[in-house]
Amino acid sequence: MSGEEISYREALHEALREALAADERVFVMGEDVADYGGTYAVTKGLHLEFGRDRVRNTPLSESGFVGAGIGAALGGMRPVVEVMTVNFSLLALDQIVNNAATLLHMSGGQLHVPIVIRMATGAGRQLAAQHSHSLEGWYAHVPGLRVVAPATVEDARWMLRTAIDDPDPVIWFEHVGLYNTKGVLPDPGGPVDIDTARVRRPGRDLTIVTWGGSLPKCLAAADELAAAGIEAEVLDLRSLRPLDDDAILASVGRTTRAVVVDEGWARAGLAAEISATVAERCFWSLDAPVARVTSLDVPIPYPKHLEEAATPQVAGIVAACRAVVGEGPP
Amino acid sequence: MSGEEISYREALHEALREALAADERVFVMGEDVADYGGTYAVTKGLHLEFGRDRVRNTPLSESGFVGAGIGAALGGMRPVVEVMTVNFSLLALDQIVNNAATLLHMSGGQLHVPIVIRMATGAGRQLAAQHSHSLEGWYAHVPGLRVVAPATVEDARWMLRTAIDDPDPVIWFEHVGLYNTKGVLPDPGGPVDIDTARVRRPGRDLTIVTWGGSLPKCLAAADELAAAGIEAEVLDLRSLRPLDDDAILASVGRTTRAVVVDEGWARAGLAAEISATVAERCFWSLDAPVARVTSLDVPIPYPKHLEEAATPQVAGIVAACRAVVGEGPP
Amino acid sequence: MSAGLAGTGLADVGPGLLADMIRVRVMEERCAQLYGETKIRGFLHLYIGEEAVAAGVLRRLEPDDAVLCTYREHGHALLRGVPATAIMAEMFGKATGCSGGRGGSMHLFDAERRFYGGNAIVGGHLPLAVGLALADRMQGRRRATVVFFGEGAMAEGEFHEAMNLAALWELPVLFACENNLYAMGTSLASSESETNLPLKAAAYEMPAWTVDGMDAMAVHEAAGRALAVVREGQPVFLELRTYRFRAHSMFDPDLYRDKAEVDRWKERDPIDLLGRRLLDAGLVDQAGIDALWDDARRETEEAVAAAEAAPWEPVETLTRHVTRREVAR
Amino acid sequence: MSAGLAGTGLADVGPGLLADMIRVRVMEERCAQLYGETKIRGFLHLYIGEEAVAAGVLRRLEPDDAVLCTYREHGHALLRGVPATAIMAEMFGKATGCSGGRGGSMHLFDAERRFYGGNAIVGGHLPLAVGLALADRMQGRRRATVVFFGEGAMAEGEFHEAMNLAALWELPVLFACENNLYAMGTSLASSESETNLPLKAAAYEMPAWTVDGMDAMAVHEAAGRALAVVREGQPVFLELRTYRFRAHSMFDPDLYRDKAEVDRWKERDPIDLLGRRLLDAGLVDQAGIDALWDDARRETEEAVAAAEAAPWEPVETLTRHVTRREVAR
Ligand SMILES: Cc1ncc(C[n+]2csc(CCOP(=O)(O)OP(=O)(O)O)c2C)c(N)n1
Ligand SMILES: Cc1ncc(C[n+]2csc(CCOP(=O)(O)OP(=O)(O)O)c2C)c(N)n1
Ligand SMILES: [Mg+2]
Ligand SMILES: [Mg+2]
Repeated sequence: MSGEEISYREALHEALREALAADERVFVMGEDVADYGGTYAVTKGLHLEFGRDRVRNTPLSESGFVGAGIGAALGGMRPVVEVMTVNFSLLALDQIVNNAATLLHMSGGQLHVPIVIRMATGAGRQLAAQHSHSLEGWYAHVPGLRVVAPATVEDARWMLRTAIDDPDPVIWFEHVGLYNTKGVLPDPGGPVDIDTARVRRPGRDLTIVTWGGSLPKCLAAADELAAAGIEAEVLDLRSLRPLDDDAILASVGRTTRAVVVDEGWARAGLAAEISATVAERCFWSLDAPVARVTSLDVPIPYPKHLEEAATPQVAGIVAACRAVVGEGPP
Repeated sequence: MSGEEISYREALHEALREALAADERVFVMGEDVADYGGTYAVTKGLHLEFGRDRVRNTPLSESGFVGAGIGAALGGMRPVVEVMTVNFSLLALDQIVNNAATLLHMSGGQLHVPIVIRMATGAGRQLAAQHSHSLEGWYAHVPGLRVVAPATVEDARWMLRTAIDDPDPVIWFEHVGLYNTKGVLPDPGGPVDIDTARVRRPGRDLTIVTWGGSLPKCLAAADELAAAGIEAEVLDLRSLRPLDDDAILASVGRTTRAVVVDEGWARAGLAAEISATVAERCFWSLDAPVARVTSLDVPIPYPKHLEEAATPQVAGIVAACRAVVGEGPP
Repeated sequence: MSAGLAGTGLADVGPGLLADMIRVRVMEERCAQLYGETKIRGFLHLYIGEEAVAAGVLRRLEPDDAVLCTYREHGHALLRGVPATAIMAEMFGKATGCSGGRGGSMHLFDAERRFYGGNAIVGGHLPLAVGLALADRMQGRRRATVVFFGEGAMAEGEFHEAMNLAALWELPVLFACENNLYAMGTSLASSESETNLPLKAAAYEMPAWTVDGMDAMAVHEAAGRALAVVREGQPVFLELRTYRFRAHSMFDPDLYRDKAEVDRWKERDPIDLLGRRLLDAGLVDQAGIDALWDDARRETEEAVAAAEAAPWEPVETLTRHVTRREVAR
Repeated sequence: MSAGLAGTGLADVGPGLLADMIRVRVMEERCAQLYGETKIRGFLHLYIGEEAVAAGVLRRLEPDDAVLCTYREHGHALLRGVPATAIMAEMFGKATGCSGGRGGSMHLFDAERRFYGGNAIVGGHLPLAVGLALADRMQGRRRATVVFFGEGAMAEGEFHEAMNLAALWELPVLFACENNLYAMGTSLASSESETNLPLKAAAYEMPAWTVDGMDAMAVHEAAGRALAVVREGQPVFLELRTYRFRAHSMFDPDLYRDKAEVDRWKERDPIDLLGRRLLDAGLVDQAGIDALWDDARRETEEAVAAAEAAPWEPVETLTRHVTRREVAR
């Protein structure tokens, strides 16, 4: 498949297909992953190839089937559980936080939970307040979990296998705005790590730290800034827990200015963590306060103009970057 | 009751009693709030005075009875729902985040949800990983919620009525370490606001920002520091959403140094928010990086020595304050 | 609208039920079109084929009863008296919508009519219904709360908890299960180990029975009986067997059922069924039925025109309605 | 330990069951004492009075079956073969405990013996049991998974979801409900609208019946029958009627039941019941029974002594076992 352009959705599909073919312990489970093809059509057709046992439709029982996935992982399987969207994962949080994240520790290292829990996240499709959450920051808060957010077609294709092979529970975020994005895979491709951040565009004037669905917006903002003579470095976190602090600090250490772009709400979110870490650890080298570009403090509304105003957009990112670059002592 | 010393537990009890007596719409609901007296004995005996309808035992159905509380609030009642502990509130998060926090906005302002959801929070009682969470930061992340954490006997006694009268959903945290703390109520007492932070001890050398169960530890640390000639100002947030930014910035603006003490985990927690806010908005006046004293990145273990090592203690707070005060340009 | 059992024959309620269903059908067909024209966005879930359920149940309600629905609720809102103009404006996301434009098709609200949504988390509104009924009980009001939900919701823990609480506390809730046999692409048999749904209610000692949800008269009759029990302070579970003629939402390629199955169900189109029955009984003539369609089209077109012309909520007021009491900082 | 139905008469299994129950009783009594001495901390939930349940069920298991319990699991761990020393050390929080000291009384684990806790969120382990059984099914292993839970857990959504999944997917799970009539201070009747618990299982088309949980022989017999079905790949629900003689935990002032009720149940102490039966049948004599108590006391005291002497986990290794793969930074 390398050489030609494929979509993020296809890349995920391919990665799942490969994992199912390569490892008998792998199975996919979730609401409508079989006949329906998955809400975002990622698993479409896989049940025909691998059967309904390994591409398993579940009832609407988020806590039940996520817990069953954790149990199956304890039992030697490598489940990939699809929770449709992060909005519904609230129903499974007890299983994720109280079981998946604690069992290794509580058992003194005896048990471990090699599960991948995939979910779509984010706004931008006019689905209103109950269907537009971005809660990556919540998951990134919890020791015992690994949290990743592939933002590129290559990462969608090649981080998944690494996540499945990981011995710990991995929470895997797919931003709804990314499914139709396209990219060309490297040839030859192969598994990539799920631990480190990547500079997606180098720059010397400031660092934009972001992940997932906000990456394309940040790259567009960097293009606009470049046209105005400002060279923004764009850092794609990829792993949200653990954070690649070294990469963040190295970049900001060079540029001395930072903007964090996070589609979640501001207060006590992941952008707050990055802003705090940068300020605490680059204190003496920072030339301007870190700026956060986040969603406004409002449940996400339905109409397009309000949804756009409530969530980070290119213009707002550009403005924040300009302000940070322009800033100096009062 | 004023004049004599009472406990935090008694103060809560008294506040509930008064609210039940004053307003027919108020009722208390939760697991074992009646005959058992509440897990932490806060509601003990109230069912004898107000009957089992208004001091209503529920089955083990956190999502169900929190949702029922939200519905009852829509129906004109003023429910005070007890979710025993924040650990079990994970089972009710869908109701809190997707219903309580969104209904006002999604309905264009037509509906509102005047509910108080009380829960015990925190570690320190050797209850191990599933029973020792501190998730105030998660709730403080969500627009549409009010989040408060009374830390003193007076606030336990007098914030509750204000919370019950508030038209919006209030998440109310009681740290397990506070129930037996004692204090003398002001005479005459009366309702106090649930919006603002309070300086619990003034000081000029640095600001310790904290709330809830960490307040006594911070005050003890400030005592120790004072003995060493360091005057720490201790700010008790009281309200975690909205944060009283003005009070935080005013204090740090004066002291130019800050330590945040949060029993939650560090990454993307509430301490991160405060650190970020201070660094972003006091950037030019800060004389040292903000320090966070939080729990370590580990599920809370059972043995006392490990639990203590995993969570903020006076010695660690003192050390962090000393470091922040001693810090200067490299 | 009367909750009594008098005057419930075909002649009494048949014509009204037919008119109700036609109004919903026309509005829904138009919504599908408007979605194609990108006037309506987000998810859109049509009720086409299921109209008899909402029509039959809602005709039994008193004005101060409460209603809660899923995201497939446009028809319920309309029949509950929310003006078509307010519904259509909401679908467009306009400020004049019944939720001020903020909710969209999945979140129609009307506090005055006690219409509590439009709820998009499957099962999430069931506990709310319990609470509304609890508030009535505690305040000594004899009102009913009706909550509609799909059969897919029954696998959720929130269903279980809500059923138990309502039965345990003897609350006046009518649990109206719209069993259209599929939850997105998942058939009932692949979702529930026991597909005889009234048996589920038995686990809570709640009376329950099954009704032909394509027969508006049967639904109306059953809802009347159920609500009589509910008003005495006991919850009831009704399984209403129905079918959606369209895909789950506008995103659904509908790969999981075969055309023959859909066609078989379309032979029992609830509007045709009741229309034929009324014609056979001589209670309406074809001209009368045509007039109902014309009226419905007029209502819908007026609503669309009004929605088109309506203003957007300005961006400046975006952050209103986050908390009712705003804390000045 | 054999799962077959041969050799299951009083003479065959009675003495062993009695010994099992005595071992649990002695350990639990000692734990209560140690709690008073603050050697054991946190919550402590005793199984005193309920011993016949764990004894009767666990004697039916094969070595590679899986077991999951609540926080009231010390007895189950002991009877499943976890050494008393490892259990007691865990209660003390010592590094030699069966969970490395990190879990405490509510979180006894033993991966080798497939003992999956010690789970402290009510109902939270039920989905795990479903998953363990699913893994067996998918890997073609004929093993059973037994999950113990209190009757209080049945009101939780997770119970409902787990029951449905197990029945829908035909998984080899034995749902062993320890109905001790109270969830903390909440009686069954104030928790469930339908208190006939096997009716709940009927809602999932799962076979279910009720057993006298004070009669170890009856439990053993029922568990044998149930597990025969489970091993064929069908879940079964067993209601085991029992009673806890002590308060819910060491914090519970036990205000919600009267002494007469507790005394009535104590007349059916499962150890006395089986002991008398064995004496009457001449299968043991009093000296034999005394020896069982002595053996149990010796076992427990050795465990206590070992726990006292055992080392603490050093603070330096506190953050181990957070993730299995550590990311170097
Ligand atoms: C908790 C939750 N899980 C998943 C979804 C996604 N989803 C939306 S509708 C739906 C199917 C629901 O089916 P049913 O309850 O039968 O109602 P119907 O759509 O058939 O009217 C699903 C899975 C959701 N909205 N909420
Ligand atoms: C989800 C959840 N809610 C509440 C609690 C607090 N709690 C601990 S044990 C218990 C009672 C459980 O009763 P039951 O299931 O009957 O088991 P028993 O203790 O009687 O063995 C409660 C309410 C909890 N641990 N988990
Ligand atoms: Mg359906
Ligand atoms: Mg019990």
